[in-house]
Amino acid sequence: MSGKEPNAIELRDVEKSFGITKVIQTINLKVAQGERHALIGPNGAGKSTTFNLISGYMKPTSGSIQLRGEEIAGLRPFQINRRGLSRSFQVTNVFGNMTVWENLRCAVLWATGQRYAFWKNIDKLPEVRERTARILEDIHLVGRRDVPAGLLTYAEQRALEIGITIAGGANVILLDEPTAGMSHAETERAVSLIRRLTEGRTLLIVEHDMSVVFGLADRISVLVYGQVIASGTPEEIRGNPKVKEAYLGEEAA
Amino acid sequence: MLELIVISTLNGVLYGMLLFLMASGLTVIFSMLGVLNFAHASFYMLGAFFGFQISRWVGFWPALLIAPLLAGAIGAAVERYGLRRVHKNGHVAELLFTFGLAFAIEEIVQIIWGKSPVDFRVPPLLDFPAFTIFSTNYPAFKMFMLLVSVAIFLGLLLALKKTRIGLIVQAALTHPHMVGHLGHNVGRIFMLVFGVGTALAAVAGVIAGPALVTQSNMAGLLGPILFVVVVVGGLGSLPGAFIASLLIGLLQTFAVSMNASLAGLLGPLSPDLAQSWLSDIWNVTIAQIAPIMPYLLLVLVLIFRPMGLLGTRDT
Amino acid sequence: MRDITVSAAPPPPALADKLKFYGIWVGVALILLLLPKILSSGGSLTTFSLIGISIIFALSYNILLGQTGMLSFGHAVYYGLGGFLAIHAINFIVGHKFPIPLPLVPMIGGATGLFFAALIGWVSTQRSGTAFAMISLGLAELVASSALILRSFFGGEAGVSANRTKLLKVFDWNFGPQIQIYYLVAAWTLVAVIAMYALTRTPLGRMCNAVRDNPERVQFVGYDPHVIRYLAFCFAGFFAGIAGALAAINFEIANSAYLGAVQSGTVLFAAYIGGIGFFIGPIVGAIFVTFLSLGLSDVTPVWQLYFGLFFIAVVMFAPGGITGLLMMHRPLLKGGTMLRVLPSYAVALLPTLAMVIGLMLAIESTVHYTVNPSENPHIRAFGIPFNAASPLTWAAALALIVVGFALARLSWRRVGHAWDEALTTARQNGVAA
Amino acid sequence: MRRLVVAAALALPMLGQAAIAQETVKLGYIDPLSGGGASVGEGGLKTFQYLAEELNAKGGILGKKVEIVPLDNKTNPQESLIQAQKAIDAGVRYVTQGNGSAVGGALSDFVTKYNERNPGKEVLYYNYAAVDPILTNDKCSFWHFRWDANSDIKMEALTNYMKDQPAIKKVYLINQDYSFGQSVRTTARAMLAKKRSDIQIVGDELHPLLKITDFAPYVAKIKASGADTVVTGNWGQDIALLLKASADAGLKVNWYTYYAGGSGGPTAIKQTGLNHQVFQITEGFANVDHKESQDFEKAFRAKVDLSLWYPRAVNEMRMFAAAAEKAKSLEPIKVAQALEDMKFEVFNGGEGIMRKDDHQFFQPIYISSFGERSEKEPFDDEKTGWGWKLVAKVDTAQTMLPTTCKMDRP
Repeated sequence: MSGKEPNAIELRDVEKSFGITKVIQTINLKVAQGERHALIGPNGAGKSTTFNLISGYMKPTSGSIQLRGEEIAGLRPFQINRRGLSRSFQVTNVFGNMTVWENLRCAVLWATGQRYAFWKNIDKLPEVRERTARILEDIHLVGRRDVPAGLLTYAEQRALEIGITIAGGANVILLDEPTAGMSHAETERAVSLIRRLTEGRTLLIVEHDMSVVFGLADRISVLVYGQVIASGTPEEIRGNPKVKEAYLGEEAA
Repeated sequence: MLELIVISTLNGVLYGMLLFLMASGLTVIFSMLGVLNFAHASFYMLGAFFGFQISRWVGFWPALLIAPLLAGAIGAAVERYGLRRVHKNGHVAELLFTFGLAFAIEEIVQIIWGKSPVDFRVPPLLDFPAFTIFSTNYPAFKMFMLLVSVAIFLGLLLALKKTRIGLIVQAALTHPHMVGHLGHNVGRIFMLVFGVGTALAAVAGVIAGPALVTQSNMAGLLGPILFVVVVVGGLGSLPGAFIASLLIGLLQTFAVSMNASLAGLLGPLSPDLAQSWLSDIWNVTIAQIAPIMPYLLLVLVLIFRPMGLLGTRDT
Repeated sequence: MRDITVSAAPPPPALADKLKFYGIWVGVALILLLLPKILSSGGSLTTFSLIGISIIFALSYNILLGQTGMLSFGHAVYYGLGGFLAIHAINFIVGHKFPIPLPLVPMIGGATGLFFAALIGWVSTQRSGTAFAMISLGLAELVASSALILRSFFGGEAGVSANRTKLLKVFDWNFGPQIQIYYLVAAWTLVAVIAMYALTRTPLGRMCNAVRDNPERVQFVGYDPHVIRYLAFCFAGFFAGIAGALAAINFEIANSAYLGAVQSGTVLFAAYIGGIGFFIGPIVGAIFVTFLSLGLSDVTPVWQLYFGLFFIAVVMFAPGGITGLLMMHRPLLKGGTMLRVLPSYAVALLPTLAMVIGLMLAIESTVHYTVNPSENPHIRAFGIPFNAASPLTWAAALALIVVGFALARLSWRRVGHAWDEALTTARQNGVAA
Repeated sequence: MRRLVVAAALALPMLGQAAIAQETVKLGYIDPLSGGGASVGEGGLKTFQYLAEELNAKGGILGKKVEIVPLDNKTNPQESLIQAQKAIDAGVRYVTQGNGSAVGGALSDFVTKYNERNPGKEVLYYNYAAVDPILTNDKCSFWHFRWDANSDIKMEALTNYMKDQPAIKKVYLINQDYSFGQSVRTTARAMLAKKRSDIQIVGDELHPLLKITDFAPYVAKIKASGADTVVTGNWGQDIALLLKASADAGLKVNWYTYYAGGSGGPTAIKQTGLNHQVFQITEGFANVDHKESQDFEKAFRAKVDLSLWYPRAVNEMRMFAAAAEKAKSLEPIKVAQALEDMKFEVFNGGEGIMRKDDHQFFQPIYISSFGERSEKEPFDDEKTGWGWKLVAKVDTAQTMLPTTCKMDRP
C-alpha cells in the first residue's frame, strides 16, 4: 500500500452495555501495525471487556471495530482468529487433559490449513510437527512436552497460554495480563519471551505491572471508567496530568 | 363442545400445576448446583408410594405431611452423601449419578411394592363430586389438588421474596457463577435446596397418587416431560418453568380432545398413495399424537428460540 | 532449525513400538478368527456377535461422550434407524434381485445413521453440556414415539422382519448359520474399531478432545466448536448406524425397541462402566455389560437393581471406569511399587466383599417376601441356598452390612495411604505421572 | 426358584455344552420375568409349572418328565430371540410364549427360519396368548400353534352377542394405539356395520400404549359423545385406569372388553362399583358350570394363590401330551403333524379343534360380566368378593372364521 497503511486495530465509538449498565462508554482506540501497545487502567475500567469485544467473545452494542481496515464487529471469535488476531486469557485457559505438545498442536492446526480433516494422520504432518516443535522450543517447555497441561506449574501454564496464543502465527496478538501472579524473576523471563515472540507483529497488552508496561510498550492507552482518557508514548503518558490524577498518581505515591 | 372445553381446561391447568410443582424444584436445583437432577421424577414417585404406605397406617392427612418430609430427607441425604462426593468428577458424573439413582429407585420401588398399580385411594372426606357440569362430575379431590398446588405456588413465591435463603436462591437464578462465593455454609444451603426441591416433587406425588396412578413406572413416564418443561421454559427460569408447565398441561389435554387429521382437513389420500408411509401421517389424528406434543414443542422451541421461552443463559 | 525440531518433537515410534502396535491388531484379528473354533455352540456365537455389535455401538457413543464431551441420552436413534433401513434394504434387494451381497448391507445402515445425524445434529449440537443432553433426550422420545405412529415404515411395535439368506451369495455363504453371521460381525467390528481408532488420531479427532476440554478456547485457535461437535456427531451416527444394521442382520428383525430409551441407556452404561477416558474403555464396557445383561437375568429376577447400584458405585468411586481403575496402576507397575499396595487391597477386599454379600442377602430376602411371599422360604440366589424366613439370615445380613461398612471404610483409607506412598516412590524411581 | 439352578447352567454358554441328559422334555417358557411385564409373566410361569407337575404326576409325556425352562425376555423381541437361541443350546425343542404379539411375531419368524436352516433339529412354538390375527393368517407358519382365540374370533363372538342386544345404540371404541388395538377397532367397525347397521359408532379413539396416567380427558370425550356402550381391547393399567377415570366422572355405560379380567382389572371394577356392567370375552373362566374345571380351579388356587387366567395353557399342555402319545414320538415335526386337525375336549367342557389350515385352535367362547355373586358363582377374583357370571356362550362352530393362511409344509 502506497499511502497510509491501515491500523492493525481501530475501535471507533464502541459501546457495550449489559442491560442498563454501560460498561464501555464510547471507546476510540488505534493500534498501528507492528506497534507494541499497552492498555492500562484501574480495576473495573473495562480493559478485559475491551479485549472481549475485539476478540469477538462479546458483541459491541454499537460502534465499529476494524482489523487492518476490515470490519470485524459482531464476528464470532474463530472468524476473527482466522483473520489473524489471537488473544490470551487473564485466567489460564488451556486444554487441561491434553499434553503440552497436543495443546500447542491444536493451536497450529488451523493456521497450517488442516481445517476439519479426518483423513490425515496427525502424527504424519511435517509442517504441523515442525511448527509445534518450534513453539515448544520458544516457550522453553521442551522438557514438559508430554505432561498434561493441567499438571503444569502456574508459570509454565502462563507460558503455555502465550504459546497457544502465538502458535497460529497471528499478526495481531492480544495478551491479557500475561505476568499476573508471577514472581519478579518469572516476570522478567516472561517479558523477554513476549518481546522475542512478538517481534514483527502487533501487540496489544493489558498489564498492571508498570515496569513491564513501560519496558515493553511503544505506545500506551489509559482506560478509565470505560473511556480512553489518554493515548501516547510512554513519555507522553508519564507526563499527562489527567493520567496522573486518575491513575498513576496513586501508584507513584 | 363447551363442556369439553371447560373440563379440558380444568384438567389441563391441574396437570400443568402438578408439572410445575416438580419443575420448580428442578429449576432451583439446577440453578444452584448446576446439575439437572435426573432422579427428580423418582422423588415424585417416592412421594406417591410413601403417601400410599403411610396413609394405610395413619390415614391420608398425616401422610400428606410425612411423606414429603421423608422424601425430602432422602433427597437431602442424596445431596450430602452422593452428589457432593461426585461433584469433583465433573458435571457429567453428577448427571450420570442421578441417572443411575433414578434407575435404582425404580427397581427398589418395584421390589417393595411390586410392578402393578397399588390401591391408593382418595380419602373418603374428598370422595365426592365437587360439581357437575353438563352432567359430567368433577371430583372434589381434583379441586383439592388444584388448591394445594396453587397454595404451594404462592408459598414458594413468598419464600423467595421474603426469606434470606429465598434471596440467595433468587440471586443464584440470575447469577449462577456467584453461588460459589456464598461462603462456608454453601453446603448447608445446597442440601436444603435439594431437600426442599425433592419434597415439593413428593407433595406432587402424594396428591397425584390417588387421582392418577401409583405405579413403579410413573417416574419413567413423567421424567422426560419434566425435562421438556424445564428446557422449553428456559433453563434456570422459574417464570419460564411456570408458563411451560401450564402450556404443556393444556396442550396435552386439549390435543386429546381433537380428532382432526390431515385426511379430515384435506380429504382422503389418493388411492395410489394409500398404502405408502404417507398414509400414516395423513390419517393420524391430533388426539393420537397428544403424547408426543411436548417433544414437538421442544424441537420447535429449540429451532426458533434456543434459550427457551424465558431463558437468558446458554447452558 | 532442523536440530531443534528433532529434539523438541516427540521421537517417531521405534520399530519395536510399531511392531507392538500392529501386532496387537493382528493378534485381535487372529483371536476373532479362532474364537469359534474354541467355543462353537450357537449360544456362544450369538453372544459373541452381540458383543461385537455392542462394541461398535459403545465406541461410536464414546466419540460423543469420551472424545468430544457430549452426553447424549438418545444415541439409539441412529442405531435404530440404521437397523430399520438395513432391514428394508434387505427386503428391497431381495425383491428386486439386486446383486448386492449381505456383507455390504451394514454400509446402508451407516449411511442412514450418518444422514439422520447430519439432519438432526445441526440443531442439537449448537449447544453443549446439559442443554445438549436434554435435547438428545427429547429428540429420542420424539423419534421413538413417532416410530409407533409411522406404522408402514416402522411396522408398529411388531417391527419389520427380513430373511438374510436370500441375497447374493458370497463364497457360497448364504449367512443362514450363526457362524457365518459371527464372521460378518467380527469383520465389521474389526474394521469399525480400526476406523474409529484412526479417527482419534486425525486433526478432527484431536480438535474433538480440545472441544471436550475447553470449547471456549477452541474458538480462539480458529475453530468453530459447533462444527467440530457436529462432525463428531455425524461420525457417531454413522458408526451407530453400522452397529444397528448388524443387529438387524443378526436378529433379522428391526422394531421400535431399537430406538428406545433402554437402548440409549444401555450404551451409556457400557461406555461409562468401561471407562470413557480411554479408547479401549467402551470395548471393555461393551463386553462386560453384554455378559451381565445376558447372564445376570438368569440368576436373579432383580438384576436391574444390581445393575443400577453397580453403575452408581462406578460413578461415585471409579469415575474412570474399569479401564481407568486398571490404568491407574500403570505408574506403579512401571515404578516397581505395585507389590506395596497389593496387601492393603487384600485387607480391604474382605470387609468390602462382606458388605456386598450382606447387601445382596438383604435384597434377595426382601425380594422373596415381596414377590413370592407364599413360596418356600428356602431360596437360592446366585446358586446359594438360604432361608429367607429365618431371623438368622436377616441378622447375618445386617451384621455383614454394618461391620463390613465400618471395616471397609477403615481399610480403604489405608489403601489410600499405601497408594500415595507407592506412587511417590514410583515417581522417585523416575516414572512420569 | 428352581429356575435359578437351570438358569445358572444356561448362563455359561462360554463353557461349552454341558451334557444335559435327555430324559426330560424341556419346554422353554419365554416371557417377561423382570421389568414392567414381570407380574404377568410370573403368573404364567406358575401356571405352566403347575401343569407340568400335573403331567409328571401321571407319568409325564411318553414316560419322560416335563420340565419348564424359564427364560426372561424382558418383553423385548430381540431379547426373546437371544433367549430362544439359549434355550435351543440347552436342548429345548419346544418353546411357549404369550405376552405381546410383537414378541410372538418375532418368535414365529425366528423358529420358521431356524427350522429351515437346521433340518433335523426343528423347534416348535406354542403360542398361548399372542392374539394378533396375522400369526394365523398372512404370516402363518407350520411351526406355530395358537391356543388362544385370535382377536378377530373374539370380536366375531362378541358382535354375535351384541347384535341381539337392542339396548345398544351408540358405541364408542377406545383402544391402544398398536397393532392389536387397531385390529380390534377395525374388526369391531366392520362386524358391527354388517350385523347391526343401526348401531352408531359415536367415537373411535386410539391412545398410546401404557403411557396414559389420567384418562379423564378421554372419559370426557366419551361422555360428550353420548355413548351407551364402550368396546375396548385395553389391557393392564390401560383398562384399570380407564375404568377408574370413568367412575370418577360418573360415566354410566356398559363395557365390552377383552381383558378386564387381567391382573388388577377386577380390583379396579370393584373399586369403581361397576356391578355387572363390565363384560369380558374369554375362552373360559372360573365359574363355568363344569365340575372338572371347578375342581382344578380349587386345587390351583390352593397351590399357587392365583386364579387360573390361562385355561388355554391347560389345553396346550394336555394336547401336547396327547399329540406326542398319538405320534409315539417327541420329534417336533411328528408332534406338529399329530396336532393338526386334532379334536380335543377342552378344559371348560365342549369340543375344540386345532385347524390344520392355519394352526389356530377353535373352542367355545364365553361372555361373562363381573359383579356380585349368586350361589352359581363359587369363585371370586382378586379377593374382591365379586366374581365373573356367565352371560353367553358361543359354540365352537360359530367361531370358525376363514383364514388367508397359505402354509409352507415341510
